[in-house]
Formats: sequence, C-alpha cells, structure tokens
Amino acid sequence: MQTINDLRSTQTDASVAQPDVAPGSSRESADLLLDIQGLRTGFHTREGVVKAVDGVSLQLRHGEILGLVGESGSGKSITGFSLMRLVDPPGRIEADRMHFDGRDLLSMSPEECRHMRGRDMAMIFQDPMMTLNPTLRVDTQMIEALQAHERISSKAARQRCVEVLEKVGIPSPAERLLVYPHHLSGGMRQRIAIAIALLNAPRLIIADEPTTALDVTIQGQILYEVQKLCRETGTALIWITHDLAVVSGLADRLAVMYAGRIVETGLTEDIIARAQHPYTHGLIASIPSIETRGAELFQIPGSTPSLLNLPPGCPFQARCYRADGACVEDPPMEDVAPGHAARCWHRGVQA
Amino acid sequence: MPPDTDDLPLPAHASLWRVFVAQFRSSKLAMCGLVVLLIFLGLAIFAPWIAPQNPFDLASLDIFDSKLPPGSANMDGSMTYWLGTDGQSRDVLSAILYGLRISLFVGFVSVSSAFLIGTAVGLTGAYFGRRVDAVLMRIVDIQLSFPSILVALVLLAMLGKGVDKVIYALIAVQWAYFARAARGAAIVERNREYVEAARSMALPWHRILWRHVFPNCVPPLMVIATIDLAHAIALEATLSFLGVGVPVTEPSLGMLISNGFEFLLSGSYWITFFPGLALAIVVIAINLVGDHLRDILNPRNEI
Amino acid sequence: MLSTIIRRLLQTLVVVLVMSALVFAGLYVIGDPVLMLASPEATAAEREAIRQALGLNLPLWHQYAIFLGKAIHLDFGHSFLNGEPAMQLILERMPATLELATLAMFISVVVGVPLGVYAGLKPRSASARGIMTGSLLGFSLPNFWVGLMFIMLFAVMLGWLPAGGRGPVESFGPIQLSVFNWEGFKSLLLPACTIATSKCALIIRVTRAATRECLPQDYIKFARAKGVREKRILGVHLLKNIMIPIVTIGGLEYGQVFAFAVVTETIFSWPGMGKLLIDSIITLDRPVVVAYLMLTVVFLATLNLVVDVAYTILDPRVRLEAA
Amino acid sequence: MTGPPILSLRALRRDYVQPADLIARIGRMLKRAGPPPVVQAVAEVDLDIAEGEVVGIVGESGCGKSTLGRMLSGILPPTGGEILYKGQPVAGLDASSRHRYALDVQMIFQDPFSSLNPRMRVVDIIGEAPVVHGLVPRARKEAYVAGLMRKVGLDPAYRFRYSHQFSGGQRQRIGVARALALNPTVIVCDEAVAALDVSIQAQVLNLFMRLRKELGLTYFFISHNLGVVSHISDRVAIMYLGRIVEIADTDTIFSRAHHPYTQALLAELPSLRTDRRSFVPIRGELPSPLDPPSGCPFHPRCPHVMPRCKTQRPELRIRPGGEQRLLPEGQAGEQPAHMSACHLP
Amino acid sequence: RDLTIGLRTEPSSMDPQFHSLTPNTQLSETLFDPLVRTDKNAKPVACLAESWTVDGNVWTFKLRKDAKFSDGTPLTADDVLFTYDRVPKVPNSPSSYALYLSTVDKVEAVDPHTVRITTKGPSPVLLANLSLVPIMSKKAASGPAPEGKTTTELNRGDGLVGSGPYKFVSWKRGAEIVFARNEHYWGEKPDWDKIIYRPITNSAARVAALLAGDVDVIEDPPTDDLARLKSDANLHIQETPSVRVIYLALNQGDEPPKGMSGTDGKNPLQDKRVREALSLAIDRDAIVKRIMDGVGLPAGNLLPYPAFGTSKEHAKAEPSDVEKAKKLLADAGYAKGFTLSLGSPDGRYTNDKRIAQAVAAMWARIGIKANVETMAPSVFFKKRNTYEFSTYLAGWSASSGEMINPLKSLVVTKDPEAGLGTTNWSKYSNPDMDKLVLEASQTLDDDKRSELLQKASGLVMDDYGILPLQFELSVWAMKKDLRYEGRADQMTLAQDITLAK
Ligand SMILES: Nc1ncnc2c1ncn2[C@@H]1O[C@H](COP(=O)(O)OP(=O)(O)OP(=O)(O)O)[C@@H](O)[C@H]1O
Ligand SMILES: Nc1ncnc2c1ncn2[C@@H]1O[C@H](COP(=O)(O)OP(=O)(O)OP(=O)(O)O)[C@@H](O)[C@H]1O
Ligand SMILES: [Mg+2]
Ligand SMILES: [Mg+2]
Repeated sequence: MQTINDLRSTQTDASVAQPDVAPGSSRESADLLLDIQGLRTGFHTREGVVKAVDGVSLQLRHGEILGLVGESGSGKSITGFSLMRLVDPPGRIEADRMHFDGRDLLSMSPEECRHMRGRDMAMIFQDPMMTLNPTLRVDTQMIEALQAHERISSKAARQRCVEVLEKVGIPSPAERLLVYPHHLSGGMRQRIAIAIALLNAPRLIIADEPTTALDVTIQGQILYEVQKLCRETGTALIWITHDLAVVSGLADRLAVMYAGRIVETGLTEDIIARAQHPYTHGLIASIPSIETRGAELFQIPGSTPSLLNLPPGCPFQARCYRADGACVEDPPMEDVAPGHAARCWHRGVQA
Repeated sequence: MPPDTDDLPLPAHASLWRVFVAQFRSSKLAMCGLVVLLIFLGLAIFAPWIAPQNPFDLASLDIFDSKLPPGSANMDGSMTYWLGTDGQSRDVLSAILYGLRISLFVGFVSVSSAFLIGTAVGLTGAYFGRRVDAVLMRIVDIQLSFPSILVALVLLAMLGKGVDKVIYALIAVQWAYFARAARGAAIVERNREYVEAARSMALPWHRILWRHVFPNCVPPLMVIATIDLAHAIALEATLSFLGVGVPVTEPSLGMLISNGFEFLLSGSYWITFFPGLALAIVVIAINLVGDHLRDILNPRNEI
Repeated sequence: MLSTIIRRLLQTLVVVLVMSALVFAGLYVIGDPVLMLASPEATAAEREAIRQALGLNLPLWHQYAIFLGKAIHLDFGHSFLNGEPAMQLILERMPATLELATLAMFISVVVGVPLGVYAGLKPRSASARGIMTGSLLGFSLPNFWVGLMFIMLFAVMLGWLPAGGRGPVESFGPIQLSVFNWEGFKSLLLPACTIATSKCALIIRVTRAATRECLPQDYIKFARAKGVREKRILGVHLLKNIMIPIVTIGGLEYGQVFAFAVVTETIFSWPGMGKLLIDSIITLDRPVVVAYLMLTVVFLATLNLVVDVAYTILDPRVRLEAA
Repeated sequence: MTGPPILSLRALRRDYVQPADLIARIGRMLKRAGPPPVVQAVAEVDLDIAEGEVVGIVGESGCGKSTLGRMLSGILPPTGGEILYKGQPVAGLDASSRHRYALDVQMIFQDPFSSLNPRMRVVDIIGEAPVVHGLVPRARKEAYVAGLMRKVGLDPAYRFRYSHQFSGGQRQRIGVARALALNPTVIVCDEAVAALDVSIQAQVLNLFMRLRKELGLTYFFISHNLGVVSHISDRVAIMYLGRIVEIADTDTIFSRAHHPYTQALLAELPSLRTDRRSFVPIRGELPSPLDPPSGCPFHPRCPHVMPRCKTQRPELRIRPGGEQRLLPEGQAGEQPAHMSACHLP
Repeated sequence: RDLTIGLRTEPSSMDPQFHSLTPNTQLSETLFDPLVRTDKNAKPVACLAESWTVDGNVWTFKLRKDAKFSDGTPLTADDVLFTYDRVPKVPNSPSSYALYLSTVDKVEAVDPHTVRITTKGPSPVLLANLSLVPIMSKKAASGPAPEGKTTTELNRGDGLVGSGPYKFVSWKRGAEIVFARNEHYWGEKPDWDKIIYRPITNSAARVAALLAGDVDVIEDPPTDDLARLKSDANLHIQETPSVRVIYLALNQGDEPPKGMSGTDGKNPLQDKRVREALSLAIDRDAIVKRIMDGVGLPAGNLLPYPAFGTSKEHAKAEPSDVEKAKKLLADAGYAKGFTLSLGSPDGRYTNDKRIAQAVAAMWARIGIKANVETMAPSVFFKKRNTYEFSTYLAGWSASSGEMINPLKSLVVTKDPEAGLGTTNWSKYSNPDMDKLVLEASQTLDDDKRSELLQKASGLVMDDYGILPLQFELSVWAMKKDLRYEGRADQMTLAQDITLAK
C-alpha cells in the first residue's frame, strides 16, 4: 500500500517537475543563485516514511528575497535544513537538481558542505533562546564561526565581530561580546544570531521564522535590519514564516507550502492581490485585524495532515472549500500568469 | 468527524492494556529481559517446590557433602548437586533459588519503600521550598554522610538480625538518594505552566503535588530505581560481606557470593561463580525491562 | 556568595551536631567498647578502671556534653584503642584516601565520558549497547568481588601490579602521596580501578543521557549551520553542556568514595580513612568514628559548595542562591 | 445596566526582588549597599473590567502583562493595592466567596504544551477540577467532559488521549475547555494564541468569540499581537514598564491613539500589503525594569521627548473629548474614557 | 635480606605497655626482651634474666651482663625497675599490662644485675606473666610525663629503645611498620636486615599478597585455601597447635534463657543428660575435617593434651553418637527436642560462623532446633554479656599455656570482684571445682598443681559444663625458602623466622 503510494507520488513529481519547475522561463540559470528541482526529504521511521518535503522546486536570484509561507508542519524548516544539508538521520535528501551558486549541493563532500554552511549559506533559527549555546560566551560563538572557515587571528576575528554587531544595531557591541547569552534579551540574541549568519558575508541567508518568538517592536527592528542588510549587501534571503502579513512587506516573491509541496508561488503583489489556491486564500483571510473586528474570521478547518502515509490526491482536499471529485487526482503546478503558478484543479481568486 | 483527526487512530480506552502490551513487545531486547526476569521471579517464588533441597533447613545439610564440585552426587547417592555444594554443604542450585528469593525480595521492598519515602520528602521540599526544603535537605545530608555499615550495625544491635532488618537498613541508606533526585526533578516541574494552571483552578496543594508534579518526576526516578535495585542487591551483599547482612543460615544471593569468595582462591569457583552469574543475569534483565518501561510509560512515545 | 557560604557553614554546623549526637547514641546501642578492648581475663575492677579512664562511666549525655566542650577547642578526643588524638589519626590517613578517590574519579571520568558520549551519539549501534550492558555489570557486581578479581588477575596471575598496600610515597610536607612515584602509582592503580568500575558505569549512564538530551538542541544544529567542525561541536558545545550533570553526579560520588571507600580499602589493605572507619566501628572506637563522621560531613558540605560553584562556571545561567 | 464592574484593580502592584547574581552580591557586600533592587513588574494599575467585556492588554515583552494576569486569576498575590471582585476586596472575602472567586476567574495559558500536564489524559485535565470542587459528581465526569469537548469543538472520542497527541490548536482548545469546566465568568487569556500559526489562531479566536456570545464571558486578553487584540477586544490597554500608558475603546486606540508609544506600536503592525514597505523601528529597547528611567518611562525612546518628560512622570489622565459616553445600542454598561499618560497635549 | 610479613591485625600501639593484645605484644617481643621468654610451647626460658631462684614469695633474677639496648647503653636493674614502675602509670590503657603484675608486691634492685621480686602470695604464673612485660630503657623512655615517654611519643619511635634483636625504624599507620637489625643485640644475629610488617586484614587479600610475592610470610591464611597453598611448590605452610580452644557455652541458669522455647518454662540445659546429648550430637571430627580443612584438633578438654593440667582421660574428644544422644534426650523428657538460640561472632575466630552453623545442623539431627545468630563481634559480645543467647560459640586463648587460665576464666563461678569467672557467661557453677582451682592457684609445686588442675578440669568435662569443640592450629604460610616453627600462643616473632636450611 505504502510502496504504491510512494511510487505514485514520485512518478507524478517527476512527470510534473520538467514543465513547471521554472515558472519564470525568462530566467537564465546562470543568473540563479539557487536552483532546486524536485527536492524530496523523507524521514525513514519505523512507522514508515515521513515525506516532509515532497518535490519542492525553488529558484532564487542574487539578492532576491523569497517568503516561504505555510502552516506549522508543512515542511518549511525541513526545506531550509535540506538546503543547508543539515537534515539529521533518519532523514534523507533526494533531489533532481540542487545547485547553489553554480555548484551541485548533492555531490559535495561533507567537508565541502561544512565550508559551504556558514560561509556561503547561513541560517537563522526560530527560537532565539535556544540557538545560542547557553554555556559559551557570545564572543566564543561568534569567533568560532569565523575561524571555522578561514585562518584568522582571534583579534582580527573579534574586530570583525564588533563590526557586524554594530551593523545589526547592537549598542556597545564590544561589551556585548563578553557576556553569556542569558544576559541578553530575546531580541538581542536574535540579532546576534543574525550577526553570526552575516559574519562570513554569505550569499544566501535562510531565516526560519526568526521573529515568531519575539514581540512586535522587536520584530519590527529585526525586519528593518534584515531589509537594510539585503539591500546593502545584495544577499539573497529566504524568509520562512506562517504569517503572510510579516513577509508581505518584505519579500519579492512568495512560495506557499502545504504538506511538503509548494502549492502556489509568484511575486508578492500577485499572490496577495490575486491568490489562486484555496489554501492561500485561507492564509490571507485568517489574519485578524481591526477590519475583521466583530466578524467571524475565515478559518481553514482542521490542521495539517500527518505527512506519514498521505492519501493520494491533493493533500488539501479534506480541508478545502472547493474540493470535489477531481481532487483525488494530484493537481500539477501550472502557470496562471508569468511568474505566478499554482497547484490546484480549482484555481481562481476568492469570490 | 473533523478531518484533522484522521491521522490519529482512536485507542478505545478498554484496550489501553493491549496498547501497552503491543508497545512493550516492540523491543525484542526488553522482551528477552522480561522473559528472563519472569523465569527468575518464578524460580524465586516457587523455589520451595522446585529446589532439590531446602538449604535453609539445617537438618537437611550433611557436612560431609561440603565443597563438592558441580555434578557430584551426595553421600547416599540420592541426589545430584548439579552446581556443586558450598562450604556449609548446601546445594548451590537450591541455595541460588532460595537466595534469589531473598535478594529479590530485599531489593524490591527496600527500593520501592526508599522510592516512596524519598520521593515524598523530595517533593515536599521542592514544593514548599525555603525553610522546609532546607531542613529536609539537611536531613538528607546527614543521611548521606552516614556510612551504611554503621546504620546497619545500629539497626542490627537495636532490632536484631533478620531479613526485615536488612531491608530497614537499606531503606535508611537509600531513601536520601531518591529524595535528592525527586527534589531536583520537582523543582523543574514546579515551575511549569501546568502547575500554575492547577493552582489557578484552586486545587489543593497535596493534589497538585501527587497528581501533577509527581507523575512528571517519575521518569528520572525510574532510572534511579532500576539502577538502585541492582545497587540494593549488591549493597546487601556488601553488608553480608561485612557481617551485618541477612542471617547466615538463610543466605541471600549476595551472601552466597561473598561466602563463596573465601573459596575462590582454593579453586572452588562454583560457590561464588554461579550465584554471581545469577545475580548478573537478573540485574541485567531488570534493567532491560526498566529502561524499556520508562520509554513506553512516557506518554510522548505513545503511538 | 559569601552569605551563601556562611549560611551553608551554619547549616553544616547543625548537621555536624545532629550527626555527632546520632553517632554517640548509635555506638552506644551497638555495644560496649570496654568489652572489645579489655582483656577477657580482666577483673571487674580493672574494667571499671578502663571505663573511668575513658570516661565511659558517665551517663551518655554527660559524655556528649564533655565531648562538645572539648570539640569547641578542636579537641575531638583520643582514640580508645591507641590513645592517639582521633583527628590526627584520621588526618594522617586522609591523603591516602584522597589520592585513591581522586584517581578513581579521574579514571571513571576519563573512561566514562567518552564512552557515554559515544553511546549517546550512536544509541542504536551494537557497540553502544555493549557499553550500556557493560556498565550495568559495573553496577551490579559487588565491589569486593571486583576487587578480588582484579587482585587475582593482575597481581596473582599476571603479577603486573602489587596485590595491596600503598607502596612507596613521596612526601610533600606533611602530606605523603604515592601517585607521583611509579611503584606507588602501581599500587594505587588496582584499588582505584575497582572503585572506578562502578563509578564509571554511573558516569557512562549520566553522560549518555545528557548527550541524548543535548544533541537535538537547536544550538548544536546552529553550530553546524555555522560550519563549525564536528570535533569542536562535540568537544566544546556538547561537552560543556553535558558537564553539568556529570559534575553533579561526579561530585556526589566523589564525596561518597572519599568518605566511605571502606570495602575497597579493606580488600587492598589501603591505609586510608575508610579502613580506619570500619576498624573503628568494629572496635567501637567512638572518638575516631565521631571525629571521622564530623570530618566527612564538613568535607561533603564543602564538596557540595564546590560543585555549586562549578555549576556557576559551567552553566552561567545558574547563580548561587541561599538554599 | 451600569452596575458595578465584575473586577476592579485599585493601585495594584507587584514587586519582585531580583535574585542578584554572584558578582552583584559581592559588589553590594563590598559597597555595603542597601537591600537588593526591586523590580516593579506591575506598578499602580487601576482598571475596571465590566461584565461581558473583552479587555485587551498590549505591551512589549517584560512589561508586566503576565504578572497582571496572574494576579487577577489569583495565582500570584499582589504586593500592594487590591483587587475588587464584584465590589468586594478579594483580600477580605470569606472562604466561600473566595472559593467562588477562584473558580470564577480562570486562565488560559500561552504555551498549549507546557500548560497541559503531559502525563494526564484529557478527561482528567478537563474533569479534575470540577470533580474536586464538587461541581460535578465523579460518576458524571466523563459525560461532563464530553459536553465541554463538544462545546470547544473537540471530538469527545479523544478524551482518553494525552495532550501531545493533539495538534496545537486542539491543545489550546483543551486549555479552553479546562477553564470553562469551572463555569467561570472571567477568563484571563495570557498570550493564548501567540503560539499558534495563523490558520489555527483563527480557529481559536473564532471559538473565543463564540463562547463569549454563548456564555456571556468576560475576557482579559493579553497579547503582544496588535492584530489579534484589535480583532477581539472592546477596549485596549497599552502597558509599558509595569504601567498602563493608554487605555480606550478599540476604535479610539486604532484611530486616535494619543500616546507616542501606542503610535509607535501601531506603526509596527504588520499588515498584508502588496507593495514593499520600509520598516522603521522604535528606537531603543525596553529599559531594564530594575532601573527604570526617571520621569516618563518612555522618554528615552520617545520621538517627542520634552525636558519635562525626563523629570516628571505623567499621570494617566482622561483625554479631552474622550469622556465617558454611553455605548452604542445593544451593549450594556458605560463606555469608559480614553485615558493616556503623556505630557503631550 | 629483608623480610615482609603480612599481619592479620595491625598493632594499636608501639608502646609495649599500652594495650595487652597479641598483635602489640608480638612486635614488642621483637623490639624488646623481657626478663624471661616463653618458648614455642609456652614454657618459660631465660632471656634477659640468665637465671632465677624462687624462695616462697621472693623471686631473685640474675640479669645478663652483656645485654645492651639498641642505643648501645647496657641494661641494668634500674631499667627493670623503671619498666615495672611504668606499667600502672600508662594512662587510658584499654587493656592494661598491670594485669601481669597483679601478683607482684614489690620490685627491688639488689645490685645493677640482680632484681628481686616479692609477690603477694604464691604465684605460679609469675614467669609466664613477666614474659609479656618487656624491659624498656630508662634512659630513653624517661620524660616529663608521669609515665615518662608517653604512648604517643613511643608510637612515633621516640624513646622506643629496647634490647631485642630489632630496633624500630618507622610506622606508617595502616601501611607498614619497619624494623631494622639491632647491632647491639646480645644474642645470635637474626637472619634479616630489615623487617617490614604490612597489616592486611582481609584474609583473601593476605593470601593474594603472598601469592603475588608482595610479602614473604602471612599469618593465618584462610583454612579453605590451605589445600591449594600446600600444593603450591613455591610455598611452605607451618601448622602449629595453639592454646586456643573453640567452645560452646550453655546457659545453665534457672530461667529458660533467651531464644529457648518448647521447654515448658524449664531450662533443660540444667540437666546434665541434655548437655551430654548436645555434646554427643556434635561430630567434632567432621567439623575439623570439613570446615577447618584439617586445621584444628577435635577438643575433649580446654587445653590440648599434654599441656599443663590436662589429663589423659580427656585427651581425646568423645566420638559423636547420635543414637545415644537421642536416648539421653528422651530420658530427660525432651524426646521431641526443643528450640534454642546459638550465638556466634562473625569473623572473630577462624570460621566461627560456619562452625556454628555446622553445630546447629548436627543438633538438628537429634531434634534440637538451634537458631544461629551470628553478628559482628562488637554486637555479639554485648549481647553475650547480657545473656541474650541460650548457647554461644566463642574461643579462649590460654596464653600462659596451663589449665588454670581457662578454668578460672570460663567455668569457675562468677565473682567479678575477685576476677573469677570473668568470661563465664553460662551461669555454670560447681563449688567443688571452684575449690580445686583456688587451691591450684596458690600451689607452687608443679606436680601437685597439675594434679589439682587435672581433677578440676575432669569435673567440668564430666559434667559437660562447657563443650570444647576444637583447638585451632595456628597457621603461617611463607615462601618456600623460609621456615618458622610457629608458637602455641599464636605470636609471629620475626626473629624466629629463618631461611630454610
Ligand atoms: N526527525 C523527524 N522525524 C520524523 N518526522 C519529522 C522529523 N522532523 C520533522 N518531521 C516532520 O516533518 C514535517 C515538516 O516539519 P517542519 O519542521 O519542516 O515544519 P515547519 O513547516 O517548519 O513547521 P513549524 O512552522 O511548526 O516550524 C512535520 O510533519 C514533522 O512531523
Ligand atoms: N518570578 C519572578 N522573579 C523576578 N522577576 C520576575 C518574576 N516574574 C516576572 N518577573 C519580572 O517582572 C517583569 C514582568 O514580567 P511578566 O512576565 O509579567 O512580563 P510579560 O509582559 O508577561 O512579558 P512576556 O510578553 O515576555 O510574557 C519582567 O521584568 C520580569 O523580569
Ligand atoms: Mg519550522
Ligand atoms: Mg507573559
């Protein structure tokens, strides 16, 4: 049963992958910083294979900001970790194509991978309280990130750390270097995590819900700094979040993920204004605000399905207000407009 | 039915036991441990019916049969000492069966009592904090600075010798460890939000302590308990070694080992080897079962 | 910090008081020292004379009061058995126990931590399971058994190491240590390994548990994401975090080994305090037992404090607070 | 009905003595300084909560929202000031009214995982307190729990599961059911939706609104998410460093905010938009509550700071034109005033 | 060559007058010389006193003229006087040497080489007693304290100057004691340059140390290992009969003692037939063979024949006879037997608890159920002295080697003031025998005394007032090129250990 499913989904993926991987056909692959096609990451557990990422294709140009949106458990983080080649066993990464900056990520040796991580591609995690080692001072944790990739004296490394901390808006950075993480507020820690990501001037930063654990004012500051940095340094950014409102002001493009697949992707303004997938409709409409006051919020019923043994067909069908008999077939990714694609039999803007 | 629950199979509550059994069987190693443990428990419980000899009955011992190697027959040829005899001419096999009975009894009773006492003290200290905590922890300190042999000797002198006295001594020695561990775990749990939730519902403190905090402190304590069971049996052996253990005429497994020890250099290895082997097997079995139990009793691991 | 120390000190004082009272009562219950000391042919008058000389004719509380009175001036009485100042007898033997306990803990940490980390890193591998089962054996085998086995193997059969005793020592002022002397070290090795067998088992288990808890933490993954070398992740990030439980357990166990290395010292005729304690308990040499246990309480309290301070160094989040 | 409010806070205060660290302690000892510094987590808060009302509390992390909520629900005793329950000071209540108060005010916590005992089954989590308090006989517990579960949209068939077997939204529903089990009139929601992602958050918010309609509940809704607060609250109080700096009905706050801090917060509010936007954060960070700034606590970060702000702390005053007026038709009670603590006119 | 000895017990002190205990005495006998020594059979022989004469209560000792202390000063009568004077002054002594001088009235120096001792009454044991009080150097051991050099000082070796074959070098408590040859020794030079004593209390460890070659000689190897040790070609085993008897005491009080039941409120142990039955039930040969591995002699009396005061009649242990025992029990009205308790220390005597169990097993065959209660010696002695056992197992070492010693302590009617029956915890009382013992204690004539003692011991044995079980053999195990003759008093005297010829 399970194996049949397995086969089927890979088949459809493979068949679908070719035509619709590059929605913006105008894009030349030389121009691309990141070119991922058919990324599949599965966790081989005793109960079966959890297909956390199931045929994701992504392209990113230099300096581009991509918002990766989806609800909890949809595979956003695993996508990020897969790019970093940081998926722990029993997870396994497969992909049809996985190129970063012209290099094949899949064929890299572990040592090359290590060098790639942190230097060319950096990641910021969701929980600022947990990402810094509580038993090590900030300077230790920053300097080691530099020394892991280049021979640099501690003094020079420290100098560089101070500069970067300044850049992310930390007052009196030299002093902050000498404290332990618990002496700092959540916002500070997250900024330090961002600073660590920036230390080696990477070409791509993957930010995995870096503001979810923080409150509004801090979130504002961090968004401000990230935006500034991307503009100044031309770093590309993947911003993972479940809140469309947060990225809508930041990202150039959005990709909406559901159950391990990308169900809709396009320029931010296209998606916000003319979302095609019912799931995207749900995400947009369930954001509470002063306008929705007193009224019932639109809600997507149920919750993300388990990625273990997904039933065949569109994974969203059980929660979809447009679902019908057609949905037992897995829909392909199709362009709705140049640079805007969706994966649904019943595409269309919400009434 | 809401679709989001499709993936959650519905365990009818009557079959919780079945779920438990199914889970337990998922580890072959633990199953082996359980089978071995059950066999040994059975042997211990039914020792009087299984054992070829009653080694506690002095009248059945013939001193001329002492220190016979495994497989020897007794004087009149009516029985064979499959594992040999010890210096007191006890049949080692029977002695192991009976000794197992005592050792397991001593181990289980002392550890479970120490567990209860220690946990009660530790939880109380952690929950009330400050003064209560300081006083209780000082008592624990005193206990931990008391050598077990002294405790055993005092009890021996006050109460006389006997298996029950050994159990008291072991409890007295062990409870403090549980108290410390329980306190450590409870202090962490006390600050969890669900305790606050319970307090906001105006539940009485003892209920919060026992129904909410305690069950969450059990896993680390379980680890200690399974290890301590082995420890208790070994400690009892050590007390016997120092002459303050169970009565000599009713040797425990530990005492058999320590008695047999005197014969090791003389080549009568079986007197200590077989009891030692039995002890090691039991302890390993207990720990295999204990480790697995702890894993599956953790609701997070429930499928 | 200072107030913590002072408070702990006061609490320790109370513990010492309670402890000494308990020991007084306990030994009184166990038996009569005169019976153990006097020649069996002694007449009643002679026994009475001994009793009087040792102050055992007074009511127990009175004896205790006298003891306290003297203890204030740091006089803990003289051994019944050999008339030497009790504290001096103990202090004479302390270095031997100290080096034994220290080496034993050192061995168990040096052996136990890497094994535990390994077992935690690869929990399902056969070797990890082997380590864990082996550690179980380390727990369950009685200490005296392990000790004699070591003697049989390494001293009698192989003849590599001495079977017991302390061997030559190097003097450092009043302190004599045998670790720094090759022959002395050899005689220290077997008893230390005997103790280390069971302690190592504990360290392995603690380390493994801590490793398993620490590995899935975000900061480990973040360190990987920084591109930090695996060696450094294990050696710095992981190790520093798992040291906290190891130090706790290690400290506790170190105290226990130091205070009550009775069985091992007996078997190896190691001239340490544990052997003195057991001999004194057996002969009901009360001044020595009392002084010993008072010393132990103070030592354990100090150790606790040291462990707490070590905490603050290892885990900067923990602060010393008055208990 | 302009009856007395169900809960009133009068000059409510909560201090913490910060456990000083090693260095600080030694330093203090050397300097022979006085007692350890005190954190005023909540300082002099006055607030009336009318029956059936939803009061939203907004503020930065560490400004004292949770502390306030905990005091309301009786988990934490206040250091100073008093809480009036139906006009009676809680401190002076007799045992039975006190009990009634304890049951009447319930709390829903932020973390739907850690606030549910991982080793209890849902039926016990929800059913324990009503049985213990004698609201429901033991024999009827399951039925009662099943009813509650249905009410919050959970399938009663799952009552023998553990909390970890539920998704975040479901877990939060269990928390709601647990609070409802004691028939409360006031529910304190401490960041009750902060841990949920948007789609689940919408489910839970809808549930809150439905229950409010069905049971006439009063909510004390703590959140740092202005969007959520604006969606659900009738009235919003903005907290800063332990104090309420502005309070008014929701529309007023969102349209005519007076306090610069509130304005800054509103500027932060992320919203769906199709154009790129530039983020302009509030300067600086929340000052340490251990060492609050003199005068107006917001002055170091305030764009309109005046010399006076540095010395004199502005009181919470009624805004001109923001006097009390009657609520629109249908809703009971009196519309409280728009108050703000700022020297700006 | 050096000699390393594995001691069973560490001495508690180096002060030869602090604690009268074999581990202490055997070392002081190596450092010091007494006026007279006892040989390996406990017979007094000349030592510092070349000769002596007895005249009623007055003993005159002629001192050896060539005797010198290890610091080179010659030994004179002054030193003897100083030594005997110091004995009662030693403070806090847990077991005073005054015991050995209790019969001495006064000590005088006639000239530098003659000492006269006057006793309070006739004292046949004087020589044996004096052999345990070695002579110290007045010059070295004088000091400001009343007793001269204090025990603590002596323990450090300060003032520890004797005329024995070895002199003190160092003592590391618990670790080792080192003696070196005394160059000034008057007698034959012993074989060893240095003697190192190592206390190894655990018997298995002691054997291991010998096997590992760490020590040359060990005291008291466990009996179980003897077979193996004997078969080891590298070792030599010395077994010597000792003066220690292991016995069973039976509580013969009027009340049924603790632990007894099934006797209708009577104490059957008062009945001689019952006592005889108990004795007959015990197979002493089996105990010696199976439990002691032959390292013992079945005992029929309190001292082995032909020690002083033993008779041929009780030279051999009675053979066991279960049938007869049963019959005797039935005659006494206890055909169904009864229950009693059998106390035993654990670890005080060789295989003590195992012997106790064997006895209980043997008694079980005649229907007497004995509950064996073994315990740490400290607890055992306390309980024994409060009559907590119906019967108990204990040992007695008659250091003087004659019968009067065990009789006086173990079976004479208890009179604590007079020092009679000090260890008689069985409530046994036989006035006829008491008289005989008293008379013997004041008789100087050896033949007559022996006769009295034979009679007295015969009375007890016939009465089954106490049940001797076995005499321990003292055992030493040593490397095969060493020899030690062994001593009845179980002391290990390093100077007597020699290289094998
Ligand atoms: N180690 C693992 N073993 C098995 N399944 C896993 C493992 N790690 C993640 N998963 C599964 O992979 C899926 C995707 O997880 P992921 O963390 O990427 O979600 P997410 O979109 O980041 O959610 P969130 O918003 O909660 O962070 C989830 O269903 C999760 O259960
Ligand atoms: N137990 C405590 N001991 C000492 N200080 C405390 C304690 N609890 C809270 N505080 C302090 O009180 C202040 C207010 O805390 P509170 O938890 O009420 O803030 P909050 O507004 O709920 O923040 P968040 O949004 O992070 O939950 C903070 O400065 C905090 O450091
Ligand atoms: Mg994630
Ligand atoms: Mg809060």
